[in-house]
Amino acid sequence: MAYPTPTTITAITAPSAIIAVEGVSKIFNAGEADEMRALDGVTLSVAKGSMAVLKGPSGSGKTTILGIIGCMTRPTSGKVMVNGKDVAKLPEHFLTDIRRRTFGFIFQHFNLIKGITVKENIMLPLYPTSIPIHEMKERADAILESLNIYQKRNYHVEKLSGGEKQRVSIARALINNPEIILADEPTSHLDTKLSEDLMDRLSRLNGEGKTIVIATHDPLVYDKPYVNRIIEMRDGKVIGT
Amino acid sequence: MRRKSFVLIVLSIVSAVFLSVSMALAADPLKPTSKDKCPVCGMLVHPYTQWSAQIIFKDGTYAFFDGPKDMFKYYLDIPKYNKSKTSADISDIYVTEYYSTKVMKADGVTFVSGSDVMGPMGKELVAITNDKVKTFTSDHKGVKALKFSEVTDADIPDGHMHHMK
Amino acid sequence: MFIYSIIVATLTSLLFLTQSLKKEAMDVFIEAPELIVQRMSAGRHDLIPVGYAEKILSIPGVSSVEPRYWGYYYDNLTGGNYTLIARNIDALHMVKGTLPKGPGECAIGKGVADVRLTDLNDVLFLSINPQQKVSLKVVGIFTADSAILTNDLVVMDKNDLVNFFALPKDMATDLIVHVSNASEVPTIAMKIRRDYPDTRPITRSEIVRTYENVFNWRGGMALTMFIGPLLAFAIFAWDKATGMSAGERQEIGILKAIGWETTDVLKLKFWEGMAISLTSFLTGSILAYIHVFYFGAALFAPVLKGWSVLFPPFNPIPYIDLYQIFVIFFLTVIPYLASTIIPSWKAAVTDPDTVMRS
Amino acid sequence: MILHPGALALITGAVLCFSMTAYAVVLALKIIWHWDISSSSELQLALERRTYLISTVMNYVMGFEILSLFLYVYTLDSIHVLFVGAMCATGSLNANPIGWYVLYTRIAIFFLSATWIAINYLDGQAEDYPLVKLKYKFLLFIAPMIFLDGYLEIKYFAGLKPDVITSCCGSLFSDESKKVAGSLAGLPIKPMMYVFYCAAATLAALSALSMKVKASIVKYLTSFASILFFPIAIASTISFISIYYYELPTHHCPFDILQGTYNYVGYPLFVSLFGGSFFPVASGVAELFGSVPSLREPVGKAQKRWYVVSIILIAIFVGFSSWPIVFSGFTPF
Repeated sequence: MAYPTPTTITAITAPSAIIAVEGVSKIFNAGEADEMRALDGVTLSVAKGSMAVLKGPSGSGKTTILGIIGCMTRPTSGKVMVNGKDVAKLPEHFLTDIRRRTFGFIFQHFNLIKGITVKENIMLPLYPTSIPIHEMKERADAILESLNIYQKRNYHVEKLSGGEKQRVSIARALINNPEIILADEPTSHLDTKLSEDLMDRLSRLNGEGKTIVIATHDPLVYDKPYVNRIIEMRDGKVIGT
Repeated sequence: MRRKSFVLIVLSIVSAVFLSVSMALAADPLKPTSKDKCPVCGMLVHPYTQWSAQIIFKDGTYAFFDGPKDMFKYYLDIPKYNKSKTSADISDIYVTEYYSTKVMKADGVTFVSGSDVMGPMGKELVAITNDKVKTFTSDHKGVKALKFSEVTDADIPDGHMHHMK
Repeated sequence: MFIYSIIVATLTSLLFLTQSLKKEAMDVFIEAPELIVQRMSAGRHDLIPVGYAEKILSIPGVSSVEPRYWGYYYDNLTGGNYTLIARNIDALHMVKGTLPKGPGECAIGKGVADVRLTDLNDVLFLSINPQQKVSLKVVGIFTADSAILTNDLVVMDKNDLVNFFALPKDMATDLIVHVSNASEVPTIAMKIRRDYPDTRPITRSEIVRTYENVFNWRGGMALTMFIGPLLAFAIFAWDKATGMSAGERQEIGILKAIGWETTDVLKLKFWEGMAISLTSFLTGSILAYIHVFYFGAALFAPVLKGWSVLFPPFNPIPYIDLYQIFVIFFLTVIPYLASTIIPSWKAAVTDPDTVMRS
Repeated sequence: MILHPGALALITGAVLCFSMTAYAVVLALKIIWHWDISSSSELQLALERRTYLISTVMNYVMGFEILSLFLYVYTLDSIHVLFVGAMCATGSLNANPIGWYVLYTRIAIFFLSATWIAINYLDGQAEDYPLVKLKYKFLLFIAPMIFLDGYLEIKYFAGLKPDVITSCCGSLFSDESKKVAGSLAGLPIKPMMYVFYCAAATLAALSALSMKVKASIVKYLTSFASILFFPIAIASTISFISIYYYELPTHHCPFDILQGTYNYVGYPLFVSLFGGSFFPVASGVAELFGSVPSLREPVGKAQKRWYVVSIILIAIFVGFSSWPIVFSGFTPF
C-alpha cells in the first residue's frame, strides 16, 4: 500500500483531516502566580489514515496537545475538530464518549493496572460501555491472539516481560477498535529492539487504515520512512511541519 | 426494683387460662381447623375462636362462621349458600358466648345488637348468657336483645361495607 | 475494615442481646394472668383483703380469682435479696426435684442455690428476727433455663410464708384475676376500680408495654453510647478514603484515560464501598451472633442486665429478627457509605491526562 | 421521647440526609451564580466537576430516603406495642399525629427527588447542559422539604409518650371514624372498584396515546391523570385491596401488607404504584423542555421509554391488586 501524501496546514477544512486543531491555547493555573502557558495558538491537522509525529523536547507542549486531541483535557481557547466535530467545549460526559469510540492510547509507562490479569486489563476500556460481557471476552481473546500473548492471558501484568507489557498495552489500545491511535513517548522506556518492534506494529496498524499520532523526541521514531508528517513543537508553539 | 420483682412473681405463677369445651350434647360442637372458612364471607375462622359459630347438619356436614352475624345470614337464607340443605336438616347450632368464651347452643343464649363490642367483621350480634344480658347492655351500649328465634334479617348489622353515604 | 467489623459486632451484640432478653421475657408474659389486683395505701402497694375476691369473681367475664402471697427477704448472710412466694396451684415447671408439697419444704432458684451452697435435700434457713424464722428442706431447684424468672426465687408453702412474714389473717399480697375473654379485660378492670377504689388493677398488656419500654430504653441508651465511636469511625473512613495513594491516583487516571467517565469511577467506588461495608456488616453480625448466643454475651451482659441483685446467668435463645438486621444495617452501612461520597468524588474527578503528565 | 433502636437509626439517617442536602445546596448555589458553559476557565471546569458531586449526593439522599421510608414503617410497626390500643403501624402514627406528616413529606420527597433525578438525567443528555441552573434552583426547592422531613421525624419520636392511648387501624380505618382515613375505608367497595379500574385503564390508555401522538397537551393530560391516579390507588388500597389480602373486612391497614404474613405483597404493590405514577409525571415534566433544541431528541427517547415502563408498572399494580379479588374465596359483600 502506498503511503498517503503529506497534508499541510491549509488542509484544516479538507475532508481528509480527521484531526484539526486551530489556534489552541492551554493555560494552567490561570491568574495565579504559577500561571503556565503550555500551548500558545497551536494550529495543526492530521489526515485520516496518516501517521504523524509530534516532535519536540520535553516541555514543548506535545503531550498537552496530545491530551487535548485525545479528548482528555479541554483547551483554554481555540477549536479542536475530531472527525468534523468541535470538541473544545464539550462537557466531560461527551468528551469521554468520543474518546471511548475514537481513540486508543499507548502510554510511556505502559500504564497497566497491577493486581489484575492481562485479559482484564485489556477489557477495562469496555466496562463502561453497553457491550455484553461475552462479546468483551471474545474481542479480548481475538486481539490477544493477534498479538501473540494469548497464552499469557491469565497472568497478572506484573509478571510479564517488558515486551509483553508493551503488547498488552497495544492490545488495550485496540480493544475498542479505534480510528485513531495516540502514543505518548512510546519508546522512551524500551530498548532498541522493542522500539523497532513497536514501530513495526504501529506501521502495520497504519497500513490497516488507522490514523496514528505519536508524541516523541526519539529519532528512532520520527526518522522512520513511513512517518507521513512531522510536526515540530517548542515552547507550546508549532515551529515547523 | 419493687415493680421488677413483682413482675417476676407474676411470671412465676402460670396458670391455664383457656378452658376446653366439654358439654354433653346431641352433636358435640366441633373445633375449627386452620382450613375452615366462613361460607358467607370467605374468611378463615380459626384465628377468631372467641367469636366462631357453627351449624352442624344431621348428616354430619357442618359450616363454621367467623361470628354470629354471618351464621344468621346463612341460617336465614340457607339456599343461597348451600343448595342441598334446608333448615330441617340442621342438627345443632352453636355460638361462642362472650363472657366465658365457651361454645354454647344458640337457642340457649341471647343476642345483643348495636353494642360497642366489635367482632372480626365489625358490628355483631353478641351472644350473651341470659343472666348477663343486662350487664352487657349497660356496659357496652347494647341496643336490642333477641332470642335466637327472634332474630330476623333486619336485625343483622350491616357490616361496614354497604352503608350508603 | 477490622475496626468496622468490630463496631458492627458490638452494635449487633447489643441489639441481639436486648432482643432476645425481650423475647424471653415476653414468652413468659404470654402466660401471665390477664389482670393483677393490688391494693394501694398512701400510694404504696399494700396487702389486700382476701374477701375482695368474692365480689370480683361475681363480675361477668371473670373466670377465677386467686390470692397470692409473696414478699422480699434480704439475706444478711449473702447480701442478696430473695423473692419468697407461696406455692400456687400450678407454679413453674423447669424444676429439678419437685415443688414443695407441704409445710417445711421449698424449691429455690439456681441463684439462691449457688450463693447459699445449697443442694437438693439440704436445709435452707431464713430468719428476720428470733420470732420470724423458718427452716425449709430444699426439695426442688429451678433449672438454669428459667433463670431470668426464677433465679432469686424461694417457693414455699403458703402457711410457712404467712407465718414467716407474719401476715395478718385474711390478707394476701395481691389477687390474680383470670378473664376468659381478653376483650372484656378493660371493662372488668374498670369495675374493680369502681367497686374497690383503693385497688389498682394492672392488665397484662400494661406489663408487656412497660417491659417493652424498659428493654427499648436500655438498648437505646447503649446504642446512644455507641454513636460516638460510630462517628469517630465515619471520620476515620472519610480520612482513609481521602488519603489516596499515588498508585491509586495513577490507576484512576489510567481508567479515565482509557475511556472511563467520572460517573463510572463513582460507580466503581460505590460498589467498592458496598463490598467493604457489607463484608464488615456480615462479619460483624456473625461475630455478634456467636458472642451473644454461644458465649452468652459474656463481654457486656452486665451493663445491660444488672437489674437483679442475684444476677441471673444468661442463656439466650437464638432469635434473630430481620428488622433488627435492617436497623443495624442502617446504623452502620449508611453512615459509612455517606462518609465515602466526597472522597470517592475527589478520586473520580482525577484528570485523565494525569497519566501522561507524570 | 422513646429510645427505640429503630428510632435512633432513623434519626441518624435523617441527620445524614440533612447534612448531605445542606452540602449539596451550598455547591448548587455556587453553580447557580458562576455557571457559564461557554467558558473554558478553570472555575467552570471545577463547577462542572461539582455537578458530579451533587448528582451523587442527591442519588444517595434519594436512596437513603427510600430505605428510611421502609425503616420508618417497620419501626412504627415495631413500636405499636408501646401504645395502648395500637395494633399496627397506624396506631403508632396516631400516638403522635406528626408521624402522618412525616409519611406525607417523605412521599413528596420521593416524587420530587425522583423528578430531580429525571431532569438531571435529561440535562446530561445535551451537550450544552441547558437545564443546569434550573435543576439546581429546583434542588433549592427540594432541600427545605428534606429539612422539614428530618425535623418532623425527630419531633415525632421526641413527642411519643408510651402511655398515650391511641386508636388503631381498627378504629381509624373503620367506617365509624370521622377522620379522612376512616372515610377512605368507608368508601363503598363496588363504586370504588369501578373508579379504580377506570382510572388505571385511563392512565394506561393515555400513556399509550402519548407514545403515538406528538401533541404536548396529551402528555400533560397523562401527567395529570397520573397525579390523580396515585391518591385513587392509595384510597383503593385502603378501601378494598387491603381487605382482600387480609381476608378480613374490617382490616384496612395499608402497612400490614408489607409483612411476611402476607408474603410481602406490599412491596411489589407499592413499588409498582410509586413507579407507575411517577414516570408519566416525569414525562410531562420532560415535555416542558422538549422545545430546547439540544433536548428534543433525548426528551423524545426518554418519554417513549418512560411511558412503556409506566404502562408495565401500572399493569403489575393492577395485577397484584386484583389477584386476591379474583382468586381468593373472600367475599366481603
